[in-house]
Amino acid sequence: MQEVKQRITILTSFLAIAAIAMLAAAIAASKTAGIVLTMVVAYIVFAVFLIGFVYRIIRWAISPVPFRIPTTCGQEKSLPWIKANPLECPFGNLGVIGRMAGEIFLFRSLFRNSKAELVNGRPVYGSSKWLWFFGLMFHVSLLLVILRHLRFFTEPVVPFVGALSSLDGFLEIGIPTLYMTDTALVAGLIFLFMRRVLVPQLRYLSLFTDYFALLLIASVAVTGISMRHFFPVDLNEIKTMTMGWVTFTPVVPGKTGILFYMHLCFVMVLIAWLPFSKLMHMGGIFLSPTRNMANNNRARRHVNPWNAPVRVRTYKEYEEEFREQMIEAGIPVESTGPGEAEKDKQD
Amino acid sequence: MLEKALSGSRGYWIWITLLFTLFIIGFFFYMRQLDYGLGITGMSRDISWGLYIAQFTFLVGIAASAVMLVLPYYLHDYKAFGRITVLGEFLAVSAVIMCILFVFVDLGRPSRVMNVLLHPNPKSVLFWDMVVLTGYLLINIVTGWVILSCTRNEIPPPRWIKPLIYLSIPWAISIHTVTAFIYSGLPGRGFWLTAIMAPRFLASAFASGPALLIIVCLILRRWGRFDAGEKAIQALAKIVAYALAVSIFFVLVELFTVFYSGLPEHKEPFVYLFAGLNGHTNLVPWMWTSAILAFTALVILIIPAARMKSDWLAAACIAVFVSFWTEKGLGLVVPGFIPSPLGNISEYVPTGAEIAITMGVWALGFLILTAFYKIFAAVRLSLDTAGNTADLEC
Amino acid sequence: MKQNKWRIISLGIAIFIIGVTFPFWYGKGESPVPPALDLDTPEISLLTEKKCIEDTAFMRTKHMKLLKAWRDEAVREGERLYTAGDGRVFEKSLTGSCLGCHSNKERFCDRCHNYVGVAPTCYDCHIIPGEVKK
Amino acid sequence: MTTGRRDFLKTAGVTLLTLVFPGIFSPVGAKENTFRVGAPQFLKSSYPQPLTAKRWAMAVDAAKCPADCRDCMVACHALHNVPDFGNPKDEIKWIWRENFADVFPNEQHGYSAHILTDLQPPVMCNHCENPPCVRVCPTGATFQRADGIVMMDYHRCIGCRFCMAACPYGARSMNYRDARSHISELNKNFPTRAKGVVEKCNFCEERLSKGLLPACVEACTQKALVFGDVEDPLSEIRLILEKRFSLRRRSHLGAGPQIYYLL
Amino acid sequence: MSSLKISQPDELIRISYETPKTAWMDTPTVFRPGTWSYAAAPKNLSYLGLPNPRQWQPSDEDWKLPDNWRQIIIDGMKERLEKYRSFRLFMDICVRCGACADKCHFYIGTGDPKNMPVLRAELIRSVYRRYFTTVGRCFGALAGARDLTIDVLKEWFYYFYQCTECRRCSVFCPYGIDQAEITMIGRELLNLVGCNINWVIEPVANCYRTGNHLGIQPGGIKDMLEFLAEDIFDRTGVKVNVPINKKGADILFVAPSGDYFADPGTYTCMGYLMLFHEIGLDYTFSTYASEGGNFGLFASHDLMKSINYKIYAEPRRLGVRWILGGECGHMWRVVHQYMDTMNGPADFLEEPVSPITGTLFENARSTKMVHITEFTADLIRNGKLNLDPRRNDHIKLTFHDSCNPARAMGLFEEPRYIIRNTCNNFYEMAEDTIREKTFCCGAGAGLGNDENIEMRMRGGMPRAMAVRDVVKKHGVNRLGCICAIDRATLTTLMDYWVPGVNVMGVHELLGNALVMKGENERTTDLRGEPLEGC
Repeated sequence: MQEVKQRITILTSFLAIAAIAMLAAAIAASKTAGIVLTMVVAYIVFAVFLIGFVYRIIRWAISPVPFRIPTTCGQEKSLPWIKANPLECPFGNLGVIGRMAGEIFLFRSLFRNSKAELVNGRPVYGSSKWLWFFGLMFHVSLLLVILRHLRFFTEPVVPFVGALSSLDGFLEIGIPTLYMTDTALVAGLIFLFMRRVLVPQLRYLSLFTDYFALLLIASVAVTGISMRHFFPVDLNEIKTMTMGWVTFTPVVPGKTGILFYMHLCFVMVLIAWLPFSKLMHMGGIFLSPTRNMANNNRARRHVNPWNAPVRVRTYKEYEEEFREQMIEAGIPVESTGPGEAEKDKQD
Repeated sequence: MLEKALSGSRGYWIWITLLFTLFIIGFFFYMRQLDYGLGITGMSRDISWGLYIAQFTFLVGIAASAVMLVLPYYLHDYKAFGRITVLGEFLAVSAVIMCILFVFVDLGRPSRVMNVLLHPNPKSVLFWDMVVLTGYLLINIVTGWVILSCTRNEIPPPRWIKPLIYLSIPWAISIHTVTAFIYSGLPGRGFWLTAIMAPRFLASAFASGPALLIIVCLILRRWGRFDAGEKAIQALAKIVAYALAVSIFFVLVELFTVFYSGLPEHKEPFVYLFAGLNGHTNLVPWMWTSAILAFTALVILIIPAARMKSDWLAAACIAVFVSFWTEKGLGLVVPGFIPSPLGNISEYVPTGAEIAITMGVWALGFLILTAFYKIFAAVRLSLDTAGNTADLEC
Repeated sequence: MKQNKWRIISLGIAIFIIGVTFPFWYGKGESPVPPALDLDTPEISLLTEKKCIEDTAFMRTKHMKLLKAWRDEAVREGERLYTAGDGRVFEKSLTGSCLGCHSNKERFCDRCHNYVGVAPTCYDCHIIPGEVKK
Repeated sequence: MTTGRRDFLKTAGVTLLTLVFPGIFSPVGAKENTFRVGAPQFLKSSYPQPLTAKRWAMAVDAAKCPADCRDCMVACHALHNVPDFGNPKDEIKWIWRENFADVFPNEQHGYSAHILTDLQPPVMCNHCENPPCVRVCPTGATFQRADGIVMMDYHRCIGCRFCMAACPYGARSMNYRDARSHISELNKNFPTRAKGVVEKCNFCEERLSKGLLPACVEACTQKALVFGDVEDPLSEIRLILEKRFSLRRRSHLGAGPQIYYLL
Repeated sequence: MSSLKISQPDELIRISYETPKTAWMDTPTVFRPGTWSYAAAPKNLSYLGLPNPRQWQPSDEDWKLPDNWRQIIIDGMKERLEKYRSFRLFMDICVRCGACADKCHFYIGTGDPKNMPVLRAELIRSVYRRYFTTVGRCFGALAGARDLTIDVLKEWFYYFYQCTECRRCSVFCPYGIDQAEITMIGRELLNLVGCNINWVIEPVANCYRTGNHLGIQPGGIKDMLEFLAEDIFDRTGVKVNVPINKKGADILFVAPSGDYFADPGTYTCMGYLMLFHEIGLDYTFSTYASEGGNFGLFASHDLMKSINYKIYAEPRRLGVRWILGGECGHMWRVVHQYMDTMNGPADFLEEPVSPITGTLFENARSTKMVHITEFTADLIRNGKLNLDPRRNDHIKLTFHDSCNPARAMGLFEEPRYIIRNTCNNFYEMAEDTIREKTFCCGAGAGLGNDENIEMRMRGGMPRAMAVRDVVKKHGVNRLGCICAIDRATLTTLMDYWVPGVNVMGVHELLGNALVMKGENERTTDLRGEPLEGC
């Protein structure tokens, strides 16, 4: 039952991809649809992405952080002769910046990953950095691939893009040369996907969106790589279209082929869906209160904007109840009898 | 486990910084070499291989020597090596990485390096060298890492690791044999054209590699909070002694053949090495130093009383290492080109850039080695002493 | 405290927006003119039938692959003649055949290559006709 | 196109190990069959017939070479854009002259006639029958054509220089640095070489394909160089070799050089 | 131990990590005896003014919820989404990478996939998607959304009271998603409809009334402390003073009530008393603020604030300079991360300066509350204590980092510094089980009750096994900690998994080693066990 359900989920994500591909093919076949896609939908998608992304960030930002709750992963700053760990347990802003940089650029927390197993009735925690390695590889490659695409969006091409492309294509494999990041991107995706499909626990907790996100990015990559290496397209037409976008003079590209429309549709689905999906982790990580706060709680007071009043039991109420007993035990008391005229002022 | 390489004492970080600086300097000069071409080196039309390939050849030997720990432990159940086979495997890993890097920096068109896989020529020994070196790298990374992980978790290693370890034994022999074949299979180079090249390589490898291991073990004992055990170190010292003796014997055999037969094509490079040819004597002092060091080390190592003293042992091992580095690193590659097929004698002197790049590769190799050994020592330390591992430093 | 929070958030959002809209303001809104293929060379003007080796669409998208195939066939197989789809025969030669007509490399090849950010290595070795005169 | 398939069959048996890789490393592996759209129909009448042979070879009558003659070298180096760096370290040469004693180290004794020992025969790549350089090349950048020419594919060479170590004749040169600026006059019809590749004489295969003899042969006013198909019993070179005594350089190495020195 | 029968350790350790036959949304929650805690008694709810007091048990079919319970919860979620960025963010950004899965001691101990932090969070995340996100509203199950049903509520109850808020998952999460935060919100939501456990609510009610969880009244506190002083006299011949509710003292000392009412916490408390006497500290206990621990943390932010109030109210009344806190885990989570924000600012106190060494505790500048190990480590460092670690030679110690000081404070070196100066035989456990990677005792966050015994033993298994390893390797016989819950629950855990290992606080170790002025030759340790070599 469970197995069938999992398989259906995985299959559905493939079907969703196929549906987008089919839609793209249909669009490629129809001139009007092509015009609508490249001249209208493109802007809508970008607007959805931009506004959606900013909206999500602001939405998070509006919710206050009532308490200072950093997860401390190293020695706190306490006595001067005890070596504190400013990155794992930052006391000041600099440390927080360092810690966040570690998380964002090096996936610090994932680097800690381990694998728990029971071996001969004893739990063992093996080092397990594959997720860190492939995850980092995937994300860095994706970033570089996106940056390389600036060659289609800038004229004259931003200088660093050329340098990046030649570095990326340093190994002369094929013509045009194979980009290492393309390979790494696909390798990362394959790892992440296979891991989800093959590890029973992960398959158990994975949702349709988890598979779909990976497959969608993979589809973008595969169509892009195909256009570079197997079914070349006229880049001139493509750049004319992309430059039309960024100069607000959209033009419909000439003959570019189904593959290009697929690539375009996958990208559009990806960025339009992004603000509504878990892919927002790219923005969310900056706001994570367990990571982006300094562990200086006792040194600097954190203010809760909605600090709600609660019912409290004052000392006076307490003494009222236990006064006799306290006097008997010789514990000092504030007043000796009940019915004290003076009322305690509650704060 | 990788994270263990990221924390250490002040001395550790000074050492790491030093190596890293050397690496960066080397990298800078490599960028220059990429820009200018290999002309930045001292290599020429006549001496077309130099320092890089020489280091590669020497390091293949270091890599192969891991087998000298694995073989006694796994085939003969020699327990004293149990704690340090991983050291040998990690030494092999970093040596092979250096080998690959030396070949890489020696390429005129490094960007096309993948052509070896895209358009392989199975008749080329270099192709096979690539295959055996990559294979050896993988075998040793996997076995070293898996065994260390299991040690750390105090669980028995998985069953599949055993065959892999057994495979590593012939494989270690193969890397140095195939590397020797690069040289000994060339028709016009009398100096290299000798069937004893592969055995000579192996003998010198089994002396210089374990010598380096002994040095490392002595360093770890003094500064690394890890003791390999006197028994293991002495056993290694004996291996060095025998391998050194065999190695010297092989060289003498070679010298006899060459000089007694008097074949000019075979003789001239040796004359160049030990006496100079037509007034060209660049390598003569180096070679004699090498020879003297080798004999001195042999004497120290075969006298048990001397061998037992760690200072003497360290001196002997350094002598062995330097001697074979000179023999392989300087005296093996260059003389093959002297005289040239057209009777030229060009001498070879590495340039500053070339030396910087060479240092850079060594630095990177030692960086990797240090990281591996740091991880190893940290794992052992937490297993052996458990307490007081905290780094409470003020 | 509160102000500080919004300062950081708005800075982050600003960086994000500037980052993703980079292409919009990088070109200052000027529409670049896509490079037209300049076919105005003396050699081409002499041709009676102005037709490349294969049809334009094919040449536009696959010329690099054609050149790669030519390169391997000419060098490794010694096959130096290329028969086009319409039966015409050409020498497999970048400098001879291609640049023979397209003698204006800068205006024909480079413009497009620069426009889409492509840096072919052909001319590291193969010589551009104009260069000889320099 | 047949390149791919033939290459594959040649290497398939022994390169099982690498079989996993082509899929990854050769995205264009499927090859471009599409380019051969139609069958060859006719050659342009203007295109010359190529010269072909079963095995190309050259005979050198060194005695005919005047002491100071450099015609063949000048012609070859100019035609092939061979640079002149002006130093022996980076030197690149395809054809040059050497002392008899160095060309034939095994063919001398203290009492040879001066007429022999004073000779400075031109040397070049021997286009060996059994070339060690081809054997050792890890990428097949150096290969032997069916007609015996040992070719360099400058697009494929990785610059490992194994071939230089393997060549017993010192016929190969490495491009240690950029060559273009050291070529006095570029020949636009022949490419230069990028830095980092090895190069050597190619028997003017680019000229043979156009029906022309090698440049050195053509340039030699003394008719000291004879070029032809040694497998053709009626060819000039075959007739000369059958008539006259000839030497090959270091023939005991078994490489089978195809440059014959007439004495 | 409890009356409940649970299987033997060798049987319990046979844990299957195979996934169930049914998808997690379709897997019903079974309230198996030994794996859940009793519902809160109505009298405690009423006393605290909490909603829906009634007689019920989680194993009942009918939970007697108010008719509009669903609306209450949805509204509660909405309110909390707006009040806590952590909650909203953690609902949104999880990518289900699974890095947290095998980091949870309850998952390792049960193999129940809903104990993977990621799935525990999905329990509430799925409901969040259904009611608060567009995608969830439109695509339903495809987007991982589901309706809030009574079964979902029961599932929440079962699994949110199967999380000890130890934050270990948060250490490994690439985004720092903290299951403790989600559990806290989850429990708050359950509280809104009166679904809570007695072992949390009763201590809170006690604490509200008497100042401490155990409900000890002022006289009892005094008796107990004086009894401990007598014990100290028996062991050392030194008479120590026990100041209580003393106005004008320098320092108010607040310890967890477990330390003066239950073994082995009492020995730790003796350590405190001996230390304070020896250095001549002018301090006082308080019967009103007689509890550092705060079970409110395990129920809701409001209850936490409510019972934390006394720790600031009392020093103001007594006019002390600053506050010193004893060895307690969740007490320090509250003190360190919440107190100043909730009940501060403590501007009526002075910045804490050790009256003995003159050290200013800069890191406690605002909250004005210092951890006893910080205080003691400073004393030792400045040579103010005469210590004889040989008196602990009969002890082979390993140290358990309690979750809260470890992952919500970063307190690692201070206790170790004290240990190294008071004990010659100290052995660390495996590195994956200490410091920020430490494993929970399995009974924190209000789960340390007897009816929950199986789940406690399962959740504590990773900790216990790590102890067992050092027992085997180094002959360890004592487990040190700086948490009162640890002292109470680890004892049971050790008895079950590693018999022969006793639990102690760091200040018990100090009390043993402390050479006091005018003391008799010691022949036994604080527990009355003979010293080695005597």
